[in-house]
Amino acid sequence: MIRRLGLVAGRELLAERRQPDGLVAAVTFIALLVLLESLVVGPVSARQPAVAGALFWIALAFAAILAATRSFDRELEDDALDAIIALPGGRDALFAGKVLALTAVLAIVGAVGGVLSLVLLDLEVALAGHLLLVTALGVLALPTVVVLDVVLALRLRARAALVPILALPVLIPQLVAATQGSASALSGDATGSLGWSALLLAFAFVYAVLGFTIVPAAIE
Amino acid sequence: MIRRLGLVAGRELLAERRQPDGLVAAVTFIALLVLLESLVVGPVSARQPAVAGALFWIALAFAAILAATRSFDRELEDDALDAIIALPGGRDALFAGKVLALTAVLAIVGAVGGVLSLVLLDLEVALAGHLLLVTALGVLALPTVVVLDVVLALRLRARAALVPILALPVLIPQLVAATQGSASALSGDATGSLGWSALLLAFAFVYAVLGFTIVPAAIE
Amino acid sequence: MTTTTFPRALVLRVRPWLGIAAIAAASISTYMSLLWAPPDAMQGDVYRIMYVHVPSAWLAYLAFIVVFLASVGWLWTRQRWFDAVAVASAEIGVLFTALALVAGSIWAKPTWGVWWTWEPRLVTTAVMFVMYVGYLLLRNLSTDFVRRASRAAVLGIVLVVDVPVVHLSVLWMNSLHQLPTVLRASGGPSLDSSMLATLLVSVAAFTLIYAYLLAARVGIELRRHERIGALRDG
Amino acid sequence: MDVGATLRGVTAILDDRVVLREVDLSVGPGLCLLRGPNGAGKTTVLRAIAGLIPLAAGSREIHGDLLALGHRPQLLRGLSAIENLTFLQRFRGVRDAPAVGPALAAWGLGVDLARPVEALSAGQRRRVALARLDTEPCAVTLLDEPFAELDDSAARMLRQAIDRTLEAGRSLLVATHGHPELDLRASAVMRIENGRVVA
Amino acid sequence: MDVGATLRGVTAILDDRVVLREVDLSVGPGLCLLRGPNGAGKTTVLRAIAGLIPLAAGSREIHGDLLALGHRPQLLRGLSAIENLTFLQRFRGVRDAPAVGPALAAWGLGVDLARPVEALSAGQRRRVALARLDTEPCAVTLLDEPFAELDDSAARMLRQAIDRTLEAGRSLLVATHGHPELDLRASAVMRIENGRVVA
Ligand code: HEM
Ligand SMILES: Nc1ncnc2c1ncn2[C@@H]1O[C@H](COP(=O)(O)OP(=O)(O)OP(=O)(O)O)[C@@H](O)[C@H]1O
Ligand SMILES: Nc1ncnc2c1ncn2[C@@H]1O[C@H](COP(=O)(O)OP(=O)(O)OP(=O)(O)O)[C@@H](O)[C@H]1O
Ligand SMILES: [Mg+2]
Ligand SMILES: [Mg+2]
Repeated sequence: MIRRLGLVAGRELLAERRQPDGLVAAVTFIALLVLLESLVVGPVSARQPAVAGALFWIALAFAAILAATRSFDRELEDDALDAIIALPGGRDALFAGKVLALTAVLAIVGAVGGVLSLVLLDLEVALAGHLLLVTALGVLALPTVVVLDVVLALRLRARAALVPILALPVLIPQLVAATQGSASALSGDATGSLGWSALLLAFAFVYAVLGFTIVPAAIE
Repeated sequence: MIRRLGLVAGRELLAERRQPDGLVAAVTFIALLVLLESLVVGPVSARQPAVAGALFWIALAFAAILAATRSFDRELEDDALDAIIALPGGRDALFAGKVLALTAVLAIVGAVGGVLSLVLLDLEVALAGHLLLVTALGVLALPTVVVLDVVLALRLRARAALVPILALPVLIPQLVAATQGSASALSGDATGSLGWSALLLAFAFVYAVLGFTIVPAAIE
Repeated sequence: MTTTTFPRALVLRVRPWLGIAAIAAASISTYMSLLWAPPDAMQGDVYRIMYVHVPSAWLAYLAFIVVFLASVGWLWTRQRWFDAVAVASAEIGVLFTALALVAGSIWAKPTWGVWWTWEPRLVTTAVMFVMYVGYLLLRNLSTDFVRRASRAAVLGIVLVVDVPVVHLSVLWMNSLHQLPTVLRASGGPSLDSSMLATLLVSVAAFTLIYAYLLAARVGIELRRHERIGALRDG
Repeated sequence: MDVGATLRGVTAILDDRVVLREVDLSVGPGLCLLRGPNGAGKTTVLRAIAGLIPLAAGSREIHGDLLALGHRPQLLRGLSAIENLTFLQRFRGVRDAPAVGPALAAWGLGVDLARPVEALSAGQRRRVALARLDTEPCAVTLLDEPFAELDDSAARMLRQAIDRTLEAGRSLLVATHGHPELDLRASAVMRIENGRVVA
Repeated sequence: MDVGATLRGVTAILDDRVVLREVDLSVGPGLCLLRGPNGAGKTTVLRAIAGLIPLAAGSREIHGDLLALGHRPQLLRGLSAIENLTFLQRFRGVRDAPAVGPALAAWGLGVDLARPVEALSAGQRRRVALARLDTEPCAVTLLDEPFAELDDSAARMLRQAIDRTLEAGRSLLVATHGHPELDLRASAVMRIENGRVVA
């Protein structure tokens, strides 16, 4: 199982390297969103920790949706997906592998986007360690939900619409937690950021368990 | 020519009605972005005219990119695009028709998104007429550039990434103008909003002329 | 479908009795909440909207938990009537959530001076509403039965996580909204006994109404299943 | 000759690979067959004639209007077969063009017309695409493996459609494997091997 | 029988259209042909056996491992032929499976292996997909119109590959139009017409 999971994730990342649609799309998306915001909002309000954090996490959520959708679009061309699903244990490995790969992609996107926002908005970070922790946990919390919803919307009409409708409400608690967490890390409130991190961890755990147990049943 | 243009646009809108990927995606996208922002940023800063305006226009720009990409993705499935390109006058009609259709879609998205932001953030509008004018001109200014860049990135690898990279920098002046224009319309600065509107009109005109003259050459 | 005949017969038998009981309980609770229960010390009579607001919120919770259970049931046994229960309960739950939202904002106007504010419980409730609208949307967009049922079941299981979030949101973030006064971890209800009694009666009434609607909707859904069955045979 | 298509010294490069090398080819009235192994360049030749790929060198020339059907059905998903074909026909704006409905029915697609094309079987989609032979009669017609996925009766219909086209004195260029029965009808058979016309 | 696949009373509904009605079908060792007009339900039967569509009623049963090739090549774009096939082979985790490179070469794809599959011609892609017959030998193999887009030599290779599979005593279910030569090899020929097995 672990082996197959690794294979799927590896294949995914290889395809990403070849045609970095998802990844580059997500990175540019987040970078441009941050850049534009700071441009049009004006640095003053954009530099408030809450605003900056919110901006970053919303962008990251959309980036995740973007990347996941692209990756499944690619699978649907020439029915590549069918080849995997028809294999024994294909469904489970597919879901888990996609989640793993998306996490890796998001980690990169998050890193780039995070550094960008810090530089562009030159925010000063009170608690770098805590900020890192919150970001890592946030990156862990998003992918399961996103991939799950992409799978549910697979091959349906208007899936491009359905995925955000399904995913974002479910993600709101995580996004709020991540935003508050990074805001308090920026402004130096250690206990706050730790509390929010714990919440993020809990969410990541719950959805991971749920996803891996029930989702494969819904893949065709 | 006009007839063909109409045909392409009609076909596009029909397909959109059948599978409202682009449209619904764009609407939900903008709605959710506004909602999320006001949620995480907190109503106070989200209600500043500049912030609200910026938010709306950035969301609209991304919505436009989303819708345009979806529409060409659909064309690439089963090589539907080739059928049109191979027709006499196909290229010109394709570009113009797509722009027309996207403008229609954006008008709807803009209307919904605009009303939503006004309601959710309950902003009070000082100059409704001017706001309407700015929005209309903004909606006119975006599609040409977006479709143009989608066409240029067509069939290239990582186009999902390329399009925003190409489009957004070009759109920044329009976005700033639109943001400032709507901000001043919201806060009751008539001359300001009119000035920005004029700028928007100029941009719309220039890119329209450019697009219709040079783009068809770039389509295969 | 042999699997649908059993529950359908059951549904048909209990539905009329549920209807009668629901009407009776509803009229009693209406009397109690409008006339019998004393006015509130601070809010006067406005507070009486609580007897609609709170039960509908709680019944929304119940409905979504039922969706969750039915979804598990479907994925486990693949018996069609589980899916019928899921869709029925989801629709009713959305209804009650809307009721809680409306009643809440009607109540908010006089007490807080606004229809709506960005406040954890209000927002989480609204989010819960959107979520299950999304659930129904997914059902409408997916075409053939098995696919729809499985995908909806997965979503129904995932979404239930939000119910505790709504309930606890007031504790996580400092909130304008009423803190738990009845459903409290520590100690008993902190509420005037006659008010509490009225609240409990109206909760009972809402529960019966929920049960009746559920039975009715499940009946409709099962009939639809049998139509597909007929279509398949001929 | 005023009907037909011509390629002169055409070289085509896809992803830095030279796929066609100085291809000279001219399609007169009648049936011209394009044969060759997988990967020889048949599809690329057809796409070059249709102007669907940029030419690295050489020139193309078309007399009269052109209809080019490819490996894939070229139908827009989400729209029905009728909507797709009606659009393409209207776009050409030909006077008194044959009605789409009957044409599709003649290809044995009476019932499925309301459904979006992605809900059709592979062969049904192919039939819809081929119905364009009737709804968009053109001076020059290019077919790329038109027999793929067709059952025997559909294959017969296609042969009849080809005959109709030839009787109308139009030019027809068909790339296909097998189907020796076409050689009898063909006025020219061209053979391509890795990017060169060998016969 | 311990090798083969079985469908029992299978009904399949796609977009509320009943596409298969109580289909009973069992594939024993040897070659079983699936014939029928366009839109009959052949592809749907194969997808049902492969577990790619949900069954509205009935049950499927597979003895041993399964390889299912469809209309489309099922290759992930962006990856090369080798990468695609290696992934699928590794995923099955079979011991001492035949190497991918030689298998592809045997299908006449020696040179093009480094390129992403979308840069292959239609027939070349089909050959890559068919090479899975060698790299993923399975107890049950399903082929959906495997001859489409193949040139004569590739068609010959396919026939040889089919013979190899049969000699190995595995079960093979092939849906195809034409190709009467297969009837000689077939141990059973099943005919489907709108969603029902008629013979
Ligand atoms: C749109 C506005 C409102 C919404 C969406 C809303 C939502 C809810 C929800 C979801 C619950 C169930 C809480 C639980 O037990 O988990 C609830 C309970 C309650 N609400 Fe509201 N509410 C709103 C406005 C108000 C207002 C204005 C008041 C009174 C000033 C109020 C008083 C209460 C009370 C007393 C309870 C019972 C608390 C308990 O015993 O746990 N609500 N509300
Ligand atoms: N997604 C779908 N939704 C609704 N109907 C469908 C869908 N896919 C296929 N069908 C219908 O199901 C029937 C069987 O399709 P199928 O692809 O199995 O036929 P087939 O025998 O493979 O035909 P062909 O020889 O053309 O491949 C066809 O009538 C088709 O219209
Ligand atoms: N996008 C591309 N990039 C690079 N090379 C390509 C591309 N498309 C095709 N080729 C190569 O060009 C050559 C000719 O391709 P083409 O599709 O014209 O062959 P064909 O004669 O149609 O083959 P088939 O009989 O399989 O359809 C093939 O070797 C193929 O590998
Ligand atoms: Mg070809
Ligand atoms: Mg088929």
